[in-house]
Amino acid sequence: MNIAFWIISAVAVLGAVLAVTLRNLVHCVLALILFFIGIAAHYFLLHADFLGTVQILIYVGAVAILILFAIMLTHNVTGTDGPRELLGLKWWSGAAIAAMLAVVLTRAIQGDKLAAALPAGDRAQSSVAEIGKALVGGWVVPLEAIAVLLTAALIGAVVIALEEIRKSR
Amino acid sequence: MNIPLGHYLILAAILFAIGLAGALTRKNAIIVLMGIEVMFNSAILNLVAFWHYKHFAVPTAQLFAMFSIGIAAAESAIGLALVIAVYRHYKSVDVDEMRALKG
Amino acid sequence: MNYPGKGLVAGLAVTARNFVGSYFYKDRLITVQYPEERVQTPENSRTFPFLVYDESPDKPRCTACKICEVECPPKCIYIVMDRDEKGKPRQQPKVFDIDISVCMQCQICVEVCPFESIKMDNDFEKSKYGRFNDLVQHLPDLLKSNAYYLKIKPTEAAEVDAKLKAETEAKAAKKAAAAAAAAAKAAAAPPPAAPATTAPPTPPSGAAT
Amino acid sequence: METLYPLLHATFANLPDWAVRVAAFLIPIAFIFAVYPAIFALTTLVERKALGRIQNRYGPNRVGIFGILQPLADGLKILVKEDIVPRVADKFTHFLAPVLIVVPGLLVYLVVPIAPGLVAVDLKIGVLFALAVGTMSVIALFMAGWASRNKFSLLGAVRAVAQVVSYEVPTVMAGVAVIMAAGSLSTLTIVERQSGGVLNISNWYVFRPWGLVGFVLFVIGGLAESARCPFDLPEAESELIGGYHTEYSGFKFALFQMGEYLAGMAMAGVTVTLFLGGYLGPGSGTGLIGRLIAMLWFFGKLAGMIALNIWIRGTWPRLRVDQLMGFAWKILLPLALVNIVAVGFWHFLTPRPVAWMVTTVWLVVWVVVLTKCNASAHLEKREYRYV
Repeated sequence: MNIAFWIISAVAVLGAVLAVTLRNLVHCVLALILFFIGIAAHYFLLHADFLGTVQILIYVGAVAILILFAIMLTHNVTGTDGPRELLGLKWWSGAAIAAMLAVVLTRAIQGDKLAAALPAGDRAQSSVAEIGKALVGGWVVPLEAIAVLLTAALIGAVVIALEEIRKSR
Repeated sequence: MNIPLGHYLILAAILFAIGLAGALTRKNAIIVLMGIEVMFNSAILNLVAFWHYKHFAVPTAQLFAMFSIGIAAAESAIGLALVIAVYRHYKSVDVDEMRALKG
Repeated sequence: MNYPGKGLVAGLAVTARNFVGSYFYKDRLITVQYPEERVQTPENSRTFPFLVYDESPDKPRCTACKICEVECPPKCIYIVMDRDEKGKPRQQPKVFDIDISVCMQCQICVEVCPFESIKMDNDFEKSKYGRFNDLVQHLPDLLKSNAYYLKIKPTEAAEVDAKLKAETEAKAAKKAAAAAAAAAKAAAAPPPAAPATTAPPTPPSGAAT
Repeated sequence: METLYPLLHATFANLPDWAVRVAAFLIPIAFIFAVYPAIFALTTLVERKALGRIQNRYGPNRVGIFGILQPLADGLKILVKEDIVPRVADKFTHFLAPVLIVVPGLLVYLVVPIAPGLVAVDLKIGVLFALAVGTMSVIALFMAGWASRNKFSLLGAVRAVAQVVSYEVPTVMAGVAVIMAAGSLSTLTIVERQSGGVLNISNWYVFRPWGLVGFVLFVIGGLAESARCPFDLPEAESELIGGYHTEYSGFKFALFQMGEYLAGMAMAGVTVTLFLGGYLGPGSGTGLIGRLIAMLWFFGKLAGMIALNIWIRGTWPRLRVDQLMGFAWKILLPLALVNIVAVGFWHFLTPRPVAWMVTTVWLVVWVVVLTKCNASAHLEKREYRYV
């Protein structure tokens, strides 16, 4: 199972790196999908099966498609390569900030006592029934809040995207 | 599984840094959004890793992750709608060109 | 009674009837198992031209007059007249090529032929593996008997036959009349032999008169 | 893996443990890779013959007896065809799309049980897994359409994506009804919940009022998601040439066909599992004979669903794009939501006849309301002057 962790991690990191560095927008989205699938595989590895499928359903099935549609509505659809954005001052500063963050976080995690103290092992077992009971039990208010939020986001997105059309007519 | 929790945390940190780098360095608004998605996902990965190693007895962390995923979906929908609206206005999705507060 | 999806269900019933019916009633099936079963091609259907001969392939009706070669719009016909050793024309083609990759089946060659020699075939199985030379039809491929013509286009061939017969009879009658006149003339003058009643020498005699 | 292992372990006790483990891991994979593509090959032939009979033709009957070798001939022909990649195409994506399109279809079979205890992986979230993996084909479709650099391809891809995303919603909702009734996401458990009753048949979920509605919804959604006939707009030949696979030739084109058929068959398999009692039927059981009969039942039902697909393809005309979207969002989605409420009634109303009556009335009323609300404008019968 250790090998699985390393392979999946490599896939996820590769997907993330490609998603933010490739010049072609559509390629970026495809790399992002690779990253999403890698994260979903990690969830399966962590025995959070339900979250893994939710990840695929929502991120791969909905968010990625949404981004693709947004690209086709904004950019030229054939997806020609964008301008070369690397190696400017902005790039160096952004990369430096990110690298520093990575270094700081890694050092902090390595020095952390909790992470070192927790034993590695396969004790976690995801139970869909438990999640379901919790969702309609004690967590019903947050669930409904999320539902309202999603509805509001849906309506809001439609309103934002439609406004200019109405004006232009 | 013999992977310690630290590995997952470091992986999530690296992914977060990659997402941050994308959000900071790229000019295209859609790629900035994608960088934010990467950061979201690495954070949720952290949550699930902690659930697996420490709080596996209760499903709370999974619920939290699910709500985060739902919020991320709403966020990306709104963000992309904004990008489309901005594109209609400026005919560009370059974040450096969106400076005017006036429409 | 009207219910949602009524038309869809009715359509399903129709196709189900077709599906089952086609196994039990042969006459429902409209397709023909081609190489084994064939449908009679309509008499007026046409594909490419062929040459008609009467008795034997050595003597086609064609006289290599080259009218069709000149008239052919896409210029797909190539004719070389046959000559004997002395270089005298033999009134029949030595080479008669039709490039059916060029031929557009317009039937103009048939219209202009004065000897009812070139006719439209309805044989459509002419595909070949080669693209260029294989599609050029030579004299042996083109020559087909009058019996074949009668078979594929009975009415048209019968009309042509009747016309040719009438022509030869008219010619024979004319010849006979001419011979009779000559005989009457010769009766007064010295009597020569009168072998001019057979058909072959008609064109030269026609040309001579 | 987890389900085959104890079975093999009990049968071949003298083999070493690792061998049994490897066998338990490899046999389901080999089975899925061998059997379902073979069914696909057979389906292409049967479909062409059945469509021929529906149109009063013979169908292919030349290669081998009754044309049985036709799929082989088709495969050979398509293998030796030239593989053309457009000059401006995005080469890597263009290559990757037909490979990816086969994957989701094959993955779904992992959770479709074919006999008691015989399922490649008994996931606790089996149904959700099948539905989630099914959505991933969208990505491959989009990649194919986008990478071809062809307007028709891109239009087909956009249509495909919009259609699959729209029909995903009512399909999942229809599945939710079954999940609620069974109380489990595991496909094996769902099938087991349908056992019993008269001849092992009468407890199938399709013989419930909500099950019937859910079955119809699921079949329609499955047709739409695999872009089968009444919903084959993404590859509408008369409008879009070939849709997203316009620029594909040779074996890549064959992979697209295979991916579509595998996805359609996978949806049929999930439909059988959820609504038609999976492998259940008279004679199915846990012994060797019982398992064989159960497999016969499963593949028989699968064949029935495929036959239904072919019958529908031979009959119904293609929808218009606006009709397609309207149908998904205005009729199927409300009906699926209403259906979930009907399952709630079914669960809580105690005497069975009462539950039957209430759910039936509830569903019939809603079907009537939805059809009345969405009825198209009534057109007068047209009189023709020259008939």
